[in-house]
This record gives sequence, C-alpha cells and structure tokens, in this order.
Amino acid sequence: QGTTVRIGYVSPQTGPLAGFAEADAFTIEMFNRVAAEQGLNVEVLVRDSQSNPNRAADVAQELIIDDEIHLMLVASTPETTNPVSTVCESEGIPTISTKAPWQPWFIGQQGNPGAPDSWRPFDYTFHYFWGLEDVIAVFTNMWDQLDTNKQVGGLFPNDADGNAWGDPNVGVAPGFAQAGYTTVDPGRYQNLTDDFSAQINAFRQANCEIVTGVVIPPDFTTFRNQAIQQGFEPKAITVAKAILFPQSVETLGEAGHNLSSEVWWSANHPFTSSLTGQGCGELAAAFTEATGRPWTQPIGFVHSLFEMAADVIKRADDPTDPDLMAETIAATDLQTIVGRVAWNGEGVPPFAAQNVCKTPLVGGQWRRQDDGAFDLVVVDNKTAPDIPTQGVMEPLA
Amino acid sequence: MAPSTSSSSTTRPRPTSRPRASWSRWPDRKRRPGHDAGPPSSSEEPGRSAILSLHDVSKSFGALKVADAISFDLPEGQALGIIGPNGAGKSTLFNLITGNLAPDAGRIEYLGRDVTRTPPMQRCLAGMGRSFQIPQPFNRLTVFENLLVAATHGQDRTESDVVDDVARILERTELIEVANRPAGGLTLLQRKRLELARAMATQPRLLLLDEIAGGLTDAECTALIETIRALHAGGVTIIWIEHVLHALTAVVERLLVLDFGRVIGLGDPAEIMDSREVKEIYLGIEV
Amino acid sequence: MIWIDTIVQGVLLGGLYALFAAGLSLVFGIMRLVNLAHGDLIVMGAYLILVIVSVLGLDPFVAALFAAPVMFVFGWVLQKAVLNRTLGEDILPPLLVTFGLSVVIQNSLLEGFSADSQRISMGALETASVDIGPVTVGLLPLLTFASAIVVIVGLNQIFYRTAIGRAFRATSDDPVTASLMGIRPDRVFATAMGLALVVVTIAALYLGTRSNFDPYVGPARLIYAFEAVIIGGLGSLWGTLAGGIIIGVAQTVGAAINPEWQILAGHVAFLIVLLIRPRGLFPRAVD
Amino acid sequence: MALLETTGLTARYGDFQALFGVDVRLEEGETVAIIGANGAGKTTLMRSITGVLRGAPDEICHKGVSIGHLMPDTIMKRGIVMVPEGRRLFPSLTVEENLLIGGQHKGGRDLGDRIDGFISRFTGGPNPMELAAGHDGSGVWSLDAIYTLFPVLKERRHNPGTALSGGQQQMVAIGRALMSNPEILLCDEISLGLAPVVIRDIYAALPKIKEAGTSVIVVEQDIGQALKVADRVYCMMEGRITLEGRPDQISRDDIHAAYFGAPA
Amino acid sequence: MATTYSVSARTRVATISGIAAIALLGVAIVLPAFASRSLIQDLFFILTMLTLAQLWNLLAGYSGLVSVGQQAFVGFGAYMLFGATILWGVNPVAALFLSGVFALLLAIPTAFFVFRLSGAYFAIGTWVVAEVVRLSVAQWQAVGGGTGTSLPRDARDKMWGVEWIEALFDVRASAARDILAYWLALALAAATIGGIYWFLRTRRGLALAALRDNVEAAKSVGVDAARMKWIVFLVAAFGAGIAGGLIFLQNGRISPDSAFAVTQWTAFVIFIVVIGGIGTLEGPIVGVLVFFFLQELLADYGAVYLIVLGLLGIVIMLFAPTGLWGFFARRTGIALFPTQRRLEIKR
Ligand SMILES: Nc1ncnc2c1ncn2[C@@H]1O[C@H](COP(=O)(O)OP(=O)(O)OP(=O)(O)O)[C@@H](O)[C@H]1O
Ligand SMILES: Nc1ncnc2c1ncn2[C@@H]1O[C@H](COP(=O)(O)OP(=O)(O)OP(=O)(O)O)[C@@H](O)[C@H]1O
Ligand SMILES: [Mg+2]
Ligand SMILES: [Mg+2]
Repeated sequence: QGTTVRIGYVSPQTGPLAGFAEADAFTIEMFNRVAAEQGLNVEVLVRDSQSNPNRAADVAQELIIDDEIHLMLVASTPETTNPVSTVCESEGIPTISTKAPWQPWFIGQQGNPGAPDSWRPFDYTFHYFWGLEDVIAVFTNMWDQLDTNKQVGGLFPNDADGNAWGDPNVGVAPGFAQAGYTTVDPGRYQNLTDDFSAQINAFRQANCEIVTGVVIPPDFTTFRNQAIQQGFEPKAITVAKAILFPQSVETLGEAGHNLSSEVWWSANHPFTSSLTGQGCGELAAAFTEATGRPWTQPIGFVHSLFEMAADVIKRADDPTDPDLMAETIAATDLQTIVGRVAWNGEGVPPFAAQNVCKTPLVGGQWRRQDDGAFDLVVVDNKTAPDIPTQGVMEPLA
Repeated sequence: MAPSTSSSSTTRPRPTSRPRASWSRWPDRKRRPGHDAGPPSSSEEPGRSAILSLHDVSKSFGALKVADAISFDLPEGQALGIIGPNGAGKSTLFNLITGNLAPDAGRIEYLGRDVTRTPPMQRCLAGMGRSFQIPQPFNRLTVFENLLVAATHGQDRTESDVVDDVARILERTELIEVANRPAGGLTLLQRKRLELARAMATQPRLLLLDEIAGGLTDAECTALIETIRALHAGGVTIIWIEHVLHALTAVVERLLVLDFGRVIGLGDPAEIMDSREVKEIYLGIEV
Repeated sequence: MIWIDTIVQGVLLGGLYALFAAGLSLVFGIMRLVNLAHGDLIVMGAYLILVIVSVLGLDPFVAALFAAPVMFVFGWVLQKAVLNRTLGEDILPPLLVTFGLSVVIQNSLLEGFSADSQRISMGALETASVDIGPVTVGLLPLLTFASAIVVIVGLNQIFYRTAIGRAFRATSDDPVTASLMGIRPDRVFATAMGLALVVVTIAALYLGTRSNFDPYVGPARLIYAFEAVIIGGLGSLWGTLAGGIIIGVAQTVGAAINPEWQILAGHVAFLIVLLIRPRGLFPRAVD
Repeated sequence: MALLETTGLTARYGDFQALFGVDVRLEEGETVAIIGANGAGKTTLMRSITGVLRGAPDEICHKGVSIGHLMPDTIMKRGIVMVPEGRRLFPSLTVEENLLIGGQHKGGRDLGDRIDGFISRFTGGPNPMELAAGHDGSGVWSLDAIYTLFPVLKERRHNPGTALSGGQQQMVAIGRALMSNPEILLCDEISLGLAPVVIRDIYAALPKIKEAGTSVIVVEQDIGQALKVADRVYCMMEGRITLEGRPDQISRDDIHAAYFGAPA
Repeated sequence: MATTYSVSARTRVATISGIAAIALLGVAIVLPAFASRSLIQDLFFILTMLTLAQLWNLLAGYSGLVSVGQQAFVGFGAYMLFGATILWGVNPVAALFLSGVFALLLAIPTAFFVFRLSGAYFAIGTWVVAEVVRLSVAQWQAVGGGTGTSLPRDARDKMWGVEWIEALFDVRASAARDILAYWLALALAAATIGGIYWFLRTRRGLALAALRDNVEAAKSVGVDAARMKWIVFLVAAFGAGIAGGLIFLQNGRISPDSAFAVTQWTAFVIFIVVIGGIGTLEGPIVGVLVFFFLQELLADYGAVYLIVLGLLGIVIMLFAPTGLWGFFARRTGIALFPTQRRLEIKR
C-alpha cells in the first residue's frame, strides 16, 4: 500500500461540549503509535468544531476539499456528528460516527424530521451508539428502584438532542408513559439560557419528583443551582449529556451526590480492544496514568472509533476508493472496547438498519466520596446484563 | 457601458423660469388669475390672489418662541423682503413655509390648499423653491449635478430635457466655469450662488431666498439684483431674507419685519425702513 | 402563586439586565456613543475576575474590587485613544469601530481562554436562598438586583450631585461650550467610559456567577442591554432599570407560557414599547 | 506689553477663509468693542482667541505667552473666558449648576492636566501642565455675588437654564463666565435678540465687572451700546479690521464706511 | 454664437474598465473548465460576499440606512429555500427566486417598524428584528427547529443543470453542484453590481446620491426621500434573500445560528465595505478581495485572522474613513464606474 490513507477527525475540543473530547489527544497518540507498529500507512488530521455545528461543517468541508481525506471519523453529540455526516454524505466520503443517540443522528439529518415517508438511508455514513428506546428503558428501570409519584419533568433544549428526546410522538415521553411515568414538558429552551425559573415552576406545579432531560453541561449547573435556590428538590435527577464527566459533577459540590445518568462505557465494562488488547479497566487506568485525570465515558468510544478505522483500512482492498470503503464499513463485524459493532440491523427499525448499529447502555449514579471526588457507580443493568452493577439506585438528598 | 445621455443642441432664448408644465399630484394646478385662495383675507392688492397665506403660525424650540402667531398673505407675483435682527426667526419662518419644520400651531396655505402637513418634497413639486442660509450643497456631486437633481426632481423631467435650462442658470449665476467640479470644493461665495442656482433649477413659482447677498462685491451685488429682478419679471413670486438692505430694497415691493418671532411691520419698504421701531430694533441706532 | 413567582424572578432577572445596561446607558447618554462592544467588555470583565480568582485565589467580590480599577483604566485609554476620534454627527464610525472592537475582544478571549464555558464559583452563595412571603428567591439574584439599584442610585448621585456629573451633563449638551468652561470634553468622555467599565465589572461579576460564559456570549447580553436602554429612554438611568425589568419580566412570563418564547418575548416586548413610544418611556426633554 | 494681542490672525472654515490678518490689542483694565456687520468675522475672532478654532501659536499672545495653539480649556484656565454668542446655556443643568460649572475649573491645573502633562513629556507637544498655570481664579465673583448682581436669577436658580427668558439666560451666561473670576472677559453679542430694556440691564452690569479688575472685549452689532461702554473700538468687515479708534474720535460716517465698505 | 450643451457620463477609464469587466465576466464563466474545486468554492464565497457588500453599501453608503440586521434577510431567504424545497418540493434553483421574494415580503413589515427609528435606534432596531426572525424560525420544527436541517438528497439531485455540468466537465455530482452554485453567484453578483450601477445612472440614482450628501436639501428640491428609502431597503432585502438562499444551497445545511449570524452576514460585510470604501461601487470589490486574501493569509492562525480583520476595520475607519478605494481615487481621480454626469460645452 503506497499511498498514505488520510483520516479526518472532527470533535468538539473546545466550547460547552469540550468534555466529550477529553480523551482525543490520548487516543490519537495511541492510534499513531499502534499504526506505526502494525505498519499501517495512515495520517490523522484533527479538527476542532468548537462545539459549533457550523464550524463543524466548515472544517469537514476543508478536510475533504483541501486535505483530500479518505475516511472521516466524527464523534460527540449531534451538534458535531450531523453537520459532518451531511457534508460527507454529500461529498461521498466514507464516514464513521458515534457518541450521539441514533435518532437525533439519523432523523435529524433528514430534510423534514416530521415526515417519516421522506426519510432516506445514507450511502457513505455509518453510525454506532444507542437510541432513545435504550435510554427510556435504562431511565425507567432506575426510577423503578425508587419510590416516586412517577411524575417526570423534562428539560429539552431546542437542539438536535432536545428536539429528538422531547418529541411528543417519537421522543422519550411515549416510552416513559408505557413504563407508567408521566412526562411534564414545558417546551424547548435555548441552550446557554440565563434563567430556568419557568421550568422549575412548571415542575413544582406538576409536583414532579423526577427530573430528566438532555442538557449541555453549563446549563445543567445553572438549572441545578436555581432549583436549589428556589427550593425545588426532586427525588431523582437523571439527565443525559450534562453529567457524564466527573468535572461537571464536581462543580456542583454536595448538589452532585446521587445524580444519575446513562452509562455507555465504564472501566467495568467487560470488553477488550481489538487494537491494543486492553480491557476497559486497563484502558481507563492507562488514561489516568497518562493524564492524571479520572476516567470518563468518552475514552472507550473514541478508542473504539479508531479501532474501527484501523479495521476497515486493513480490510479494504483500496482504502482510497470511497465506494469500496463504504462497502467495507457496511460489512464490519468487530468486537471493540465498547462491544460488538456490526451494521446488521439488530434492534434497529428497518429505515435505519443500513446505517445504524447499537451498543449496550446501562444506568449509573454519581457518589460523592469523603474527599469531594465523585465515583460513577452502575446501578442498573437490566438492558445489558453482561455489564455488572456496583450498587443500587438511591434517592437524592 | 451604457450610452450617455445627450441633449438637443438648440439655444432658443427662453426665460429660465417658464410657466409650469405640470403639477401632477395636485389637481388645481393651473395658474388662474383670480384663483380663489381660501377666504379672501386682508389682501392689500385686490386682483392678485394669494399664492401663500399664513394663519397664526407658531413654533417654539423648547422655551424659545421663534414664530409667534405669524399671519400674512402673499399675492402671486409679488416680491416680499423679510428683515429682522439675528435670531428673530426669519430662517425658521422659511423652514415652516417649505415644510422642513412643522409648526406647533397655525395653518399654511399655498395656492389655496392647506399644506401645513405636506412634506417639503411635495411642496417643491408644487413650485416652492428655496435657498438655505447656510449653504447645503450636495458635496460629492458636481455643481452641474446639483442643479440636475433639482431640475429633474423639482419638476418631473428627464435629464436631457433640462440640460439647456440648467446650463443657462449656471451661466447666469457665473457657475459655468466650475460646473464639473464637486460642490464640496466651492468657496463660500460660490456655494451661495449655488444655493440660488439650485433653487432656480426647480423652476419655482414661489422662490424663497435666505441671505444670498452677504459678502458680495458691489458689482456682484448688482448682478445678483439683476438676476432676481429678471426672475421676478418672469412671474416668479419671491420672498427674500436679507441683511444687505440696499440690495433688498432694490427688488422687493413689500417688506416684513420680524422680531422675536413676531411680525412688527409689514408694508411699503420705504415706509417700513423709515419707521422708528425698525431703526431701533433692527439697526440698533438710536434715532 | 406561580405568576407571582414568575414575575418576581423576572424582576430579579431584570436587575441583571439593568446592570448590563447601566454602563451602556451612561456612555450612550453622555456621548451618544453606540458601543457595540459593550457585551464583549462585560465578558472581558468576567474573564478578568476569573483570572484574579484563580490566580490569587480571592473571593469573587474581592476580585471584582481589584478588577474595577483595571477596567477603569482600560476604558479611559480606549476612549481617549480610539473612541473619541469617532464621535460626531455620523453614527457609522462609532458603530463600526466598536463592532471591530467587539470582534477583536471576542477572538482575543477565544485565543486566550478557548471556547470552553467558564463560571466564577461563589461556593455556598450560589445555592443560598431566602423566603420572601410566598416565594423563595435565590440570594444571588437578590444581590444582583440590589447591586443594580445601588449602581443606579450611585450613578445618579454622581450625575446630579457632583462636579464631574455636572461636567458629564454639560459636555453631553454642548462639548464646545463646555470646553469654554475649562472642561476638556475628551477627558470627560474618557472618564465616563472608565466609569462605565467599572459598572461593567460589577455586571461581569454577576454574569460570571449566575450562569456560564464563553467568549461568544457578549452580543446576546449587548442586545438585552440595548433594549433596556432604549426602552428606558436615552440617558435616563431609572428608565434603564425599568427597561431591564420589562425585558426580564417579559422573558420569564414568556418562558412560563413556553420556554421557546423566553428570549423572543423579551424582544417582542421591546418592539412593542418602541412602536408605541419610539423615544422610550422616559425620554429626555431636550436632545 | 499688552494683556492680550493678536498679530496677523487668520482663521478658516475648511477652504473658506474668515479672517485675514487681524491685529487686535487689549490693555489691562480696558474695555474694547468690536463691531461689524453680519458675517464680518467677529465671532470667528472670539472663537480663535478662546481656542475653539486653533491656529499658529504666535498669532495670539497673552501676557507674553503664545497661546494660539492651545485648547480652549487651557486658555480658559489662564483666565480668558467667553460669553458665547447665543448664550449656549446647558439645557440639562439648572441655573445654579450652569453658574457652578463656570467656576468649576477656574485656573490652575487639574488631574487631567497632570496626566496629559505627563504624557506630553513622551509625545512632545504643548504641556498643559505648564500652560494652564498662572491664574488662580480667586476674586470677588462667587455664587452669592452673581445673585447680587442679577437678583432675578436667585429666584429661578433651580429651573433649567433654558426655561428662562432670553434676557435672563443672557444673565446666566454672563454669570457663568464670571464665576471663574476671569482676567479677560469676551462678550459676543450679549444684546442679540433682546429687548432694549433688557439690554440696558445687562449693560448696567459691565461697569461692576470692570471694577472687579476684569478687562473686557465686547462684540456688538448694536453700535450705540458698544460706543457707550468702550474705551476703544475696532470695526471689522469681511475678515479684516477696517477701523480702530476711541469712540469720541470716530464719526458716524467713519463707522458707516467701515461697516458697509462704502460711504453712505 | 451657438453654444450647445450636452451631458456625458463616459470616461476613457470607464470604457476600458467596461471592456475589462466584460472580458473578466467571460473568463469567469468558462473558469470551471480549468479551475480546481477549492478555487471555485473560494470564488463562490467572494462573489456572494461581494453581493451582500454591494447591497449593504447601497443601504448605508448611499441611503444612510445603517442596518445591523441584514442577516434577517439572508437567513430568512435561506430558510425559505429549504422550506420550499423540502416541504413543497420546489426545485432548489427555482426556489432561489422565492428566497428573494420572501425576504422582500419580510422587509415590508420590518421597514414599517424600523423606519420609525433613526440613527443608532435604527441600527439596533434592525438587529432586534433579525433576532426575532431567528428565534421564530428556530421554532419551525418542519425544517429542524433550533437544530437546523440538511437539503435532502432528492432535492439536491434534481437541481437543474447538475447532470449537464457533470457530463460537460466530467466531474462528480458534488463538484458539479459547486460549479452551478458558482455560476449562479456570478450571475447574482454581476446583476447586483450592474443593477446598482444602472440605477445610480438614472435620475433616481442621482437623487440617491443627493440624499446621501444632504437629506434636508434633497427634500427641498423635490426628492422623495421616503420612497427612495423604501426602494433601497426592499431591493437590498430581495438581493440579500437570494444571496442567502444561494449560500445555503451550496452549503447544503442550515441552522438558525448560521443563517442568522450577525458576524458573518453583517459584521464582515460591513468590514468589507468600509475597508474598500463606503459609498462607491468599487469599494466593496476592493474590500472583498482584501478580506479574502487576509483570510487566506491568516487561515492557519484561527482567531488571529478575525482579530486582524477587526483591527484593520478600526484603523481604516479612524485614519482613512473613505476606505482603500476612496484613498486611491482621491489621489488619481479614477472611477471605474463613473456615475458623474459632466456638462459638455461646445461653442
Ligand atoms: N433647530 C433648532 N433648535 C433650537 N433652536 C433653534 C433651531 N433653529 C433655530 N433655533 C433658534 O431659533 C432662533 C431663530 O433662529 P433663525 O435661524 O430663524 O433666526 P434668523 O432670524 O434666521 O437669524 P439670522 O439672521 O442670524 O439668520 C434662534 O435663537 C436660533 O438659535
Ligand atoms: N462653521 C462655519 N463654517 C463655515 N463658515 C462659517 C462658519 N462659521 C462662520 N462662517 C463664516 O465665516 C464668516 C464670519 O462669520 P462670523 O460668525 O465670525 O461673523 P460675525 O461677524 O460674528 O457675524 P454675526 O454678526 O452674524 O454674528 C461668515 O461669512 C460666516 O458665514
Ligand atoms: Mg437666518
Ligand atoms: Mg457673531
């Protein structure tokens, strides 16, 4: 293989979503090292989306036209994955994407998300992560462990995740209802808002004992502080996105204890890397050793993304031919550090079967240690019993 | 590049200001002698109808009253001079007549129609032309273009139609030499001439002139008087504010004296100039 | 009950907006300067406080005390060296220069601090609350509102009780005549900008503690501030507070109906006020 | 050495030249009147002296110091104060505040001057620190003294300055200028647009001002008034001095000629 | 003595520049045959920014309407293009016209409101209106709400002329779409400049120049200032709407934040106009080139580019308020697009 295979990678390294990209440098350094060892002729070009979808599209365009990449990798929230995937699909560049629930990724890229007839599969872009049905199951399983009035307040912003989660028909509310939970949804708000009193009031009015949603980290801090200020204390706060990272929880101090969240990867997951052979615990330890920081969920997924890249490049006859590459990606069946990745349509509705592959999801809770540090403890594994639990769900305060 | 416009090259001797061809927005646009201008008010010269009448027009700037219940009629074709000390409200009165300022109270009639709330641009179309005391040229346009705007918009006419008229006005006001220079570069004297020329280019039926003679040499002053006389002879009604009294009295038939926004004298120029009040207030010389 | 709470929260939010707006109102009122960089200056202040807090480990309130003189000097120099040159009849130069400044500040902060969102931590104060009758309000919002009142009372005292305040007003009325009174307008303007940036520092303190900020949040804060100033009426500081409260209440009421309308409701309230009173609620008698 | 002297003073507004080499002199304790028709350049002369229009340093000399290039506030702090044409009260200030602001920066240097003086050490240019010095602004004029001079102002002191009648406004303008106890007072058409009685009242104040040791230049179109108060008279026409003399030495015809450029 | 007078607006420089312009246009049309795709994209960017700059210049430079809210029309036009293609199945190229029309329709109520304001209030008013439009559009879930949406593949595929271009230049569909967008941008920019130039040479254009110099005086010689304001505001909105539609058609993706970005569609546009020279047709052309080359030069320095741009804007406004072209033209007296009418006298 004479030509260097150029891989573009776009992620939010700065901005409100920066936490998602925490393991990027660590992972890419590892990938370059392993690639050199294995004799893979690759070059990784990294671009920062600054958490801004428009910039994400711009840098993707640059990578394709100016840097002439052969494979695009993209990760972390629909704000990043969608613009990049759209550009790549339009330019015919094979793309692997992750770290965004599949509905906002797939439906969010359709011209009219409200008209299922108009939805079309993609030829070049492939996504693996979990979906709303998983988060519904995980969240309700966790809440079932508590004694609540089953009134759930929802915080859904006017962004890709928020619109997908908050959709009254295809969002989380119908699923919650099936499990016996009533959702109170005051409506979409703008990200980085100054004031959550309206939501707090609405939740209090409806006597909500549970708060859920998909909130960017800074907004969750604002919400949590204002909720306490205004004397609103639910029994459980289970939100996605905002409290994935220990840092976000630490800024809350006491108020962070027993907040709960979805867990897509942990140091306890029973998987191994196809690239380095490390187990999850080993990978987490390596990260902590290299950076001095506690492990976070994105580590596993960024790692798996590069496992995917190595795998398809190895399998492809000509990694520089976009159509061959797309075929190769579609034919993937790989055991990665986040579980098995294969676009075989398992657990996915037919319209998305071609482009979406699902990985397991469980539920966890943050426990404050005496020294002020936080541990993420898996408290529910009904959806993926092979991932062990470490405790049971506890109410807040 | 679009082809340039060019005009016909005839040089018919024509008065610079001719009877108005059209006045599209206004129905009673014809110049009718004896045309009824509202209630027949105290017109001193019966037979000539009032082209302009003011009824108790007042205007204040904050506590400062600059027009205090001003009323007068101006018969069509007359030349009226306005004098008064600095700050008496003369220029303000012009602004009220032309609509650049709205009066606080009172009514202004022009050609028998109430124009109190009519915007300046429509009053211009209806035949009011004016010069500004502090010259207000279109700085980045050439002198010629300054007049061209006035001629084509003050009257709904095309550029090629007005070239000859404009050129003649430029010659008359001795601006032809600088016709293609930007107006921003003119000297004050030239700017003042431009004010007059531009007002003439709108082919006014009523021409309002604000201190255009200041700073002229005797010869220039005489030429200016000639120009204005010729306009007047061509049937244009004129109101002229001027501190250079000998120029003013050489042209006007009637004189209005303003002080503190009030009319303190209106009548025959000689009589007015001779009155004690005027001498005291205006000239400040004790008699 | 919910409505009382909504309105109380809105009023408190209005306090924050009034703080954002007070400095703007000051420079807009005194020198008719439309400062499009005001929002970014607030953000810059927040970063300054953040740096002082994290480097010196000070309490944010103490850090603001340190930041205020730095900001004063920055404002003074900025006005003296740059903005004074833009003042005049034409609104474009100040608009453009402050627009440029806004872009420069935003991107300099981006270079220096990355796009990450930041927050100034106040510890326990962040979540502390008090019960006022039927509603529970956060101590921090209450403190913000109180600061807004203090700032406005303080500015009013400076404006109407001190020599420098007299100089502000006189220079604002007529810089040339003020200079004949021994006042140098460019220094007065520089002082005013310095003072405005002291107010900006206070606003920055609460911006940074109430919610998150990143280098890009300035323009949104600027627009609320402008709305408050314009609703209040040019140069009226109490009007600015009223304007802030109107925007704040409109936002919380809008959000209570549907969070989608939170920000929209503020803007719509602004447009409605302006439609009814184009010069704001408490315009100055003379402009 | 004259108290104030202009030599070959020129002034222009853009391309338009308004003054062509004006020589005017004011001696200590003197009252000088400058008369001339509209647009003769009287106001321009006043604006040049007070620094509103700036020119070459040497064109204006105050007590032997060239001041032609100084800023208005520096000149004011040297004790040269003007009552501007059209009164120009500050509408946002009350009568009393209008007066106070006149005395606010009387003479000497303030913090701003110190800062600018410090900066000018590095940048070159006139050092206002030195130039503003010399006049201490002490003297007989105070708020009370002004209220004694114009009692009507005391009653209206909390009104906005612009709510007064024209004559009263003119009194405020004069009072405002006096508050700094000027060495030289320039009055530009203080009778402009006022009723004769009011003019009389205002002119009645002039002797008291002279008594306090102030030298005065009055600019007037009201020739009668001017001749009555002045020790010396200059007449201007089209940016030039066309006549100079003592009131008793010049005749009506001289004035007429100097005024309009041709004998009557 | 027979003196004849005539008006002429032709100069030799203008004739040369006219010929040059036509030649340049010809080259620009056939350029896609030789140029790389990234050059075509760069030119697309230049041409659309140039269009916006010319329109803003018409507003602020000629009519004194200093709007900070042009992004309202850019964004609204763009959104209407997406709406029309996604929801009503209109061909994207045809929908460009709708972009303009809808932007124009939006401009009517906007003008009613903002024309009540003047100076700084006008500027802020336009900005707030743009924010209101942005926030309202962000509620329109059918085109993705706050997330935004992408141009569906069907719509993209049926764009007029793409297949033909693919065959003609033997390129992939995505490159063919770029070429189409480039041609459309070229046509738009040429039409905008040509249209403004034509307008400035009409009687109304002269009136506009007069208004720019002195509003009160213009009113007093019969210029209908209010109508001119309306015309200019609506024309600028129409053009901005089409430009917005085109930009996002090429982009393929839209979101409220990008479509209504005040920095991109107004601040940069203002910088372009001011750096080049406000109140002239040449200014924005010079400005957009400077803007682009700066961007290329500093592309690798990220935010530094914007810092330099901001500083340059400030420095030019302070020290050369007539911009680079104004500076040049004052020294040489050259005008590429002369609008000045000269009075020719033959004796
Ligand atoms: N726009 C304005 N706002 C406030 N005051 C004004 C305004 N325009 C004029 N004035 C004042 O109104 C008074 C009358 O002014 P006006 O210009 O009408 O006087 P005038 O009789 O034309 O004087 P002059 O002979 O000096 O031209 C003056 O005191 C002037 O200062
Ligand atoms: N700001 C200015 N711009 C341009 N020309 C001006 C300006 N101010 C005054 N002039 C012109 O300068 C000349 C002298 O004006 P100045 O005001 O000094 O006259 P004046 O003798 O004070 O007249 P008045 O008796 O009317 O006050 C006049 O021709 C005037 O038009
Ligand atoms: Mg006048
Ligand atoms: Mg004067």
